[in-house]
Amino acid sequence: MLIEGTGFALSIVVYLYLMSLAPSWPLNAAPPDLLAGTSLTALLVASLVPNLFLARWARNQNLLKVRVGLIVMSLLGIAPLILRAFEFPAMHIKWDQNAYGSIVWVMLGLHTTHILTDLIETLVLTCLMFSRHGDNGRRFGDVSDNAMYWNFVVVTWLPMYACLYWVPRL
Amino acid sequence: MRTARPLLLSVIIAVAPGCSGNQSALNPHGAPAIHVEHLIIGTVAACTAVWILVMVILGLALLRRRRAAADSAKSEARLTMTVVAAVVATGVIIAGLTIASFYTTRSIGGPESAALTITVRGQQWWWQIFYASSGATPGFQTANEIHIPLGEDVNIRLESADVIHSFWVPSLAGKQDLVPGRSNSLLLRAEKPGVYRGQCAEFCGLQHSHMAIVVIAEAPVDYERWAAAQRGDAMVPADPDAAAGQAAFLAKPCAACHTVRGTPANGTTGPDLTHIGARQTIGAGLLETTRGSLAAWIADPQTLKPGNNMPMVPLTSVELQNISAYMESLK
Amino acid sequence: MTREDDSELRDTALEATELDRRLTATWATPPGLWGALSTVDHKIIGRRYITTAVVFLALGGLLSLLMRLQLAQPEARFIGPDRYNQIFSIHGTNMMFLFAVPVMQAMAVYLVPLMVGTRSIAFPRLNAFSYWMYLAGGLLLWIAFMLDAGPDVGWFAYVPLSGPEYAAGKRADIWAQMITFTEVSALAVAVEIVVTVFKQRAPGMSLDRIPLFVWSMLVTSFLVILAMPAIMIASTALILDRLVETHFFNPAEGGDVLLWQHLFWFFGHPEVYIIFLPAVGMVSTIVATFTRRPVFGYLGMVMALISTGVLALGLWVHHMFVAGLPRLGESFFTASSMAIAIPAGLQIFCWLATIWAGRPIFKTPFLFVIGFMVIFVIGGLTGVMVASVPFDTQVHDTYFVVAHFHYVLVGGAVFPLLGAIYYWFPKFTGRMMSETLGRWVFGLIFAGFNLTFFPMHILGLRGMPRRIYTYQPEMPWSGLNMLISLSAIILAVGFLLFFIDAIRSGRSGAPAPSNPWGASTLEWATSSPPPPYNFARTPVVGSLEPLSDNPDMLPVAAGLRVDCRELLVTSVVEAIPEAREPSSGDSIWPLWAALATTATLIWSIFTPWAVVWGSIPVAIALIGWFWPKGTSEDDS
Amino acid sequence: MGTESVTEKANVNPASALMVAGLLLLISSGGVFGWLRQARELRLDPPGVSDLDRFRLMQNGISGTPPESYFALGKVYESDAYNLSQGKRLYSWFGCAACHADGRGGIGPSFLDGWWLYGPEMVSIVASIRDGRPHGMPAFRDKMTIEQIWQLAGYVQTIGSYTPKVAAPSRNDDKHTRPAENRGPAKILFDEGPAGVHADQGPSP
Repeated sequence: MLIEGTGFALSIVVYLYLMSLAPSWPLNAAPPDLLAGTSLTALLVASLVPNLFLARWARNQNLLKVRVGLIVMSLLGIAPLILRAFEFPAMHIKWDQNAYGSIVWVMLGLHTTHILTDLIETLVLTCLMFSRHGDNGRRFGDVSDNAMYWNFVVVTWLPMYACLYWVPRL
Repeated sequence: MRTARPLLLSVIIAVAPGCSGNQSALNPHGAPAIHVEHLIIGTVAACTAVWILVMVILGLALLRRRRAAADSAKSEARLTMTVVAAVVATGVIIAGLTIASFYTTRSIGGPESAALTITVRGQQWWWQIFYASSGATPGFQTANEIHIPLGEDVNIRLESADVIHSFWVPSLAGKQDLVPGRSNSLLLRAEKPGVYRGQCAEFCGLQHSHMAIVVIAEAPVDYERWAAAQRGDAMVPADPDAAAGQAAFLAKPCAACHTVRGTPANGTTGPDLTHIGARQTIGAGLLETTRGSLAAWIADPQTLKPGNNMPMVPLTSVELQNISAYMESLK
Repeated sequence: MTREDDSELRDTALEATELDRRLTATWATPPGLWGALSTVDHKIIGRRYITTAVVFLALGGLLSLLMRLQLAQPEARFIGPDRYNQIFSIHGTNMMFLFAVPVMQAMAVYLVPLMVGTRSIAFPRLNAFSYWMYLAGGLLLWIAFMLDAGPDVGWFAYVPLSGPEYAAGKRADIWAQMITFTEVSALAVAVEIVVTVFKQRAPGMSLDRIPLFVWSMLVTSFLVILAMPAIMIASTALILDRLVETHFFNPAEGGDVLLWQHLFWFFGHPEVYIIFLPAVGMVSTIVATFTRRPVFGYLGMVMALISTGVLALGLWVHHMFVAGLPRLGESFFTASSMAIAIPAGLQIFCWLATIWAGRPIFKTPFLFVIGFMVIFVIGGLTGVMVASVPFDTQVHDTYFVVAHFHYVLVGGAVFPLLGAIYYWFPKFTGRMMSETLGRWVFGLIFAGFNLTFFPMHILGLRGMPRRIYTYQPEMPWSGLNMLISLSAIILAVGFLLFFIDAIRSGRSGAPAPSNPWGASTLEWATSSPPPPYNFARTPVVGSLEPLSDNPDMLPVAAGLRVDCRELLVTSVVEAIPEAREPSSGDSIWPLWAALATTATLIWSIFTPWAVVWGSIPVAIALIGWFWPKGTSEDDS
Repeated sequence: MGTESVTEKANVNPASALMVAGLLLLISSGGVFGWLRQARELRLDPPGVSDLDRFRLMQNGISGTPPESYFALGKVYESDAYNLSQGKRLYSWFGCAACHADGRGGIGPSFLDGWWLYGPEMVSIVASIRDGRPHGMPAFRDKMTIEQIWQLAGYVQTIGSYTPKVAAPSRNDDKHTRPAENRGPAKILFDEGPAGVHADQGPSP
């Protein structure tokens, strides 16, 4: 997570660096529409609540509640991807139009990859918890690690959201 | 043509000496380079002294005679003191060198004060040079050779047409990169008349090795005479060979890439050839300008400078002779 | 996890020979090809890593001989510009990414678990994966070179020369993708080292009892973790620019050419310390052993390591002094680049003090340390020179800089590494290297190195730029170049002799006792080579030098299971035992995952869709990797 | 001792493991790169160059047979990234864009509307450039060498290619007006009948 955190931080630095060189920002594009991104942000922040519960249940090794929690979190992993699909067009620019488009798409892509990775991990864990491997201390440990990772995915989004949606409006 | 290669090589070697000039940071003739040379000598001297000191201590530590009971608390404490002192001394030396470095930067100064500005545009693998027009006097373009008036600050504006290059004439000043999309500048000032050679210092592709530039520092009168000649159109060839050469030059692909002012040749891909006969070198410092080297270059540029953008144009030997005569006549 | 269960077999209950037999059954790698492909033993993987890196060293050395052949005479025609550009690009890339960083990490993969007294490295399967990725990246580069598709844009691949317009074909993509391979493997190893050092140290090995080599690898690993993402972003942006037309480096569309240099050097400068800091650890270890006393100023050394690591992240701009950046920034970076001389100086002084106070024994490893001192101090001092902006404007991108970084990297890292190989060879193989040949090797390499690289300082000051495939006869450089080329032969003979010695000793050297040098760190507490389980019983540490305290009997902790792979987890600061933790068994899945990732990465040079389709086999391999197999390692 | 024999075996195994993995990679990457063509021939022999001039064209000026030397070279002007990139530079140096713009045409016909007036074969493109064509295409015989004409023709063919080529020049570092040639075939990139379509070109095939 330190590695990825550095990666996210650097992508923001690149964004700000390109911005500092540009005569106007965003370059030849309208500022992004807020709707999709803001609802995604709200959804991600809201998803922290069930996620924290899931982590607590995993710590208590409560199999039933963990199963429910994982299903909820799987759904909460799919929902942002749907919203994300609307975010790319809301940027009003494509990656091959100019450097602004390039960095915006890369930042969104980078974060989407993380949502996707965590979603796959959650889905695999959900399957595992319904299998005979489920009721096991080590699995519960994996579940709380996964919950931790989701927190990371949400927290890193917040500065990116500010950068992508609000910096162009300054 | 295969057999021509060794022949051409011997031509190169025959014409080679001559334009060597001096390309050394330790042989400075320009104010910025002189300041840096002082810094170099001072820093190297200080560092050499440090190195010798460390080596003497290392030698003593390795070979000294040891007493029976060495590890006492007292000697340990003495060692600590010594190490601390050495670290402090390092800090002091470092601070001194840093200050010397800042001082040198200050004394070199920037190119803001310069009266004359010359734009140098890096190309793969030659230098395109623009002298700007000032008032009524028109500007002109040349290649691979800069003339500057002696004892005056000259601002060199550095731009690139393709990749990053670096402008470096060590006897006159340190280097500065030519960065696409940006414009850098460098102060040149020669204190002594002479021919100073420089070379591209940032790796720029296949022919990075053959991308030299010549800076000629001359008395202001000579400089003005040169600039006036450069502003003019190319001479009309008097000699019949050269006249035939001009006709061939215009009929062949040459004219599609090169400009010779005053003729229909107005290509912009290659260097401006209006006064090529007056330049000291051809091929970006590759060969001295003689009729023989011009012929060798035109006949087979890809053997002399593999990968450069000048194609091998099929010519008869008479055409080749005539065109080289024409080139030589473009003083 | 510390539940007591009588049915589990613990090492407390067993006699030494019986314990040995059972632990071997649990930890050993099964024989045969399948065993070799699926092993996760950090010693086998570490040895593979070292061998592979040394093979790349030899190959890179051959390239440098080719360059010296071409440069021996002016306007020589042995190698044309196209081939020469590939050769120097691959020489640099190979030495930095395929030799220097991996070999240092490889030494850590082998030695750190032994030095902290644990049974295995953390995340052993990730370790296997990282090796396969590294191997694939190296083969990618070298096969491309053999097929005339080697990168030809220099090891730092400045845009736009490496960008879409000027680097035709796939050569630059191969470079950028090779970076991805080595990054993945370096990051993986860094994470393993950090976790191993933080959580798996032997009981009692509190922070102030960690051997300096382990400290240096810890700091190095943090540097890897903080610096490598920058090159990852940079190389990804380059690939995207080339493949799908993003505009990160296209000034006409709002991109910037210098952005590449900032990102590259934000990684590239720490890279130097990633290579040098492990060498600091090696030198400290060797100095301590061969002067018969602990390194002077342990705390100072640790602080120097950490502050070097921190400073390393703050001086990347000194590689860009002639790119035309604002003055003020340059002054800051001059000062910070100069300041790094202080921790480096402190380290040198501490070693000198150790030698002064100790009783030096002149064995081959120690000779290499002396060579290191002589050479590295020169490299450090020329480093101080190039930190000054005006000085740098004259020597940047010349042979002076070539000389400088060879003094730093060869003097500062390869000399300690050779010393370290002589030092730990008995531990790796159970056999001693030849002391007589060792002296010859040292003498030839030392003389050859200085004769080869010292004249380059002068060449640089006399105006010879780097990366030129030839120079004109009228330039006054041919004499020194001929001398350098001839001296390179001496250097090459030295290395050849070293390889001969290593291969010969590996086969038929004198058998080594478990602690041939009388060293004091834990890796010497077990047999040479160590058994698959490293230590029959986990050692307990009471000081910085556990073996000097109790040369005959090392206190041990007991209580680990012997019927499945288990190791002891301890606390970060004090190393107080916390839990027993299972350690993964052998698995073929890391290899599958590496193959799937390799295919995806190579394929994605050609089409962006490779990332989409390739991620499917990668995901399958990863799920297979982590899916529980119902063994006790998974389920405790 | 048990441990010793195990480590002895492990000594042998990594080597064979390395060899197997190496072999696998060697074969696969060998295949990939063999297909790539990255070699750079910086100087052709003059007889080979002049042979490039000797292709045969059909009576109607459309299609024909390339010279022997072209096959001997391995059709480099169509499939070699270096030559294609050189062709792209020639396209701008020799002012092709003045009439054909970025490939979409203008005064001259478009290369991107899926319609080749004289067919998509290399020889006919070379012939068009070398000898000129009616309705304003000038002859470049005296402005370029034959090798340059082949390089340029390769690039022009790439712009209008229906299928993406493995080797293609990529975009330029300047203001861009169209996606790069390596992004896919023209057919996908552009609508039928963009700016440069002329009535006399007839419908798209």
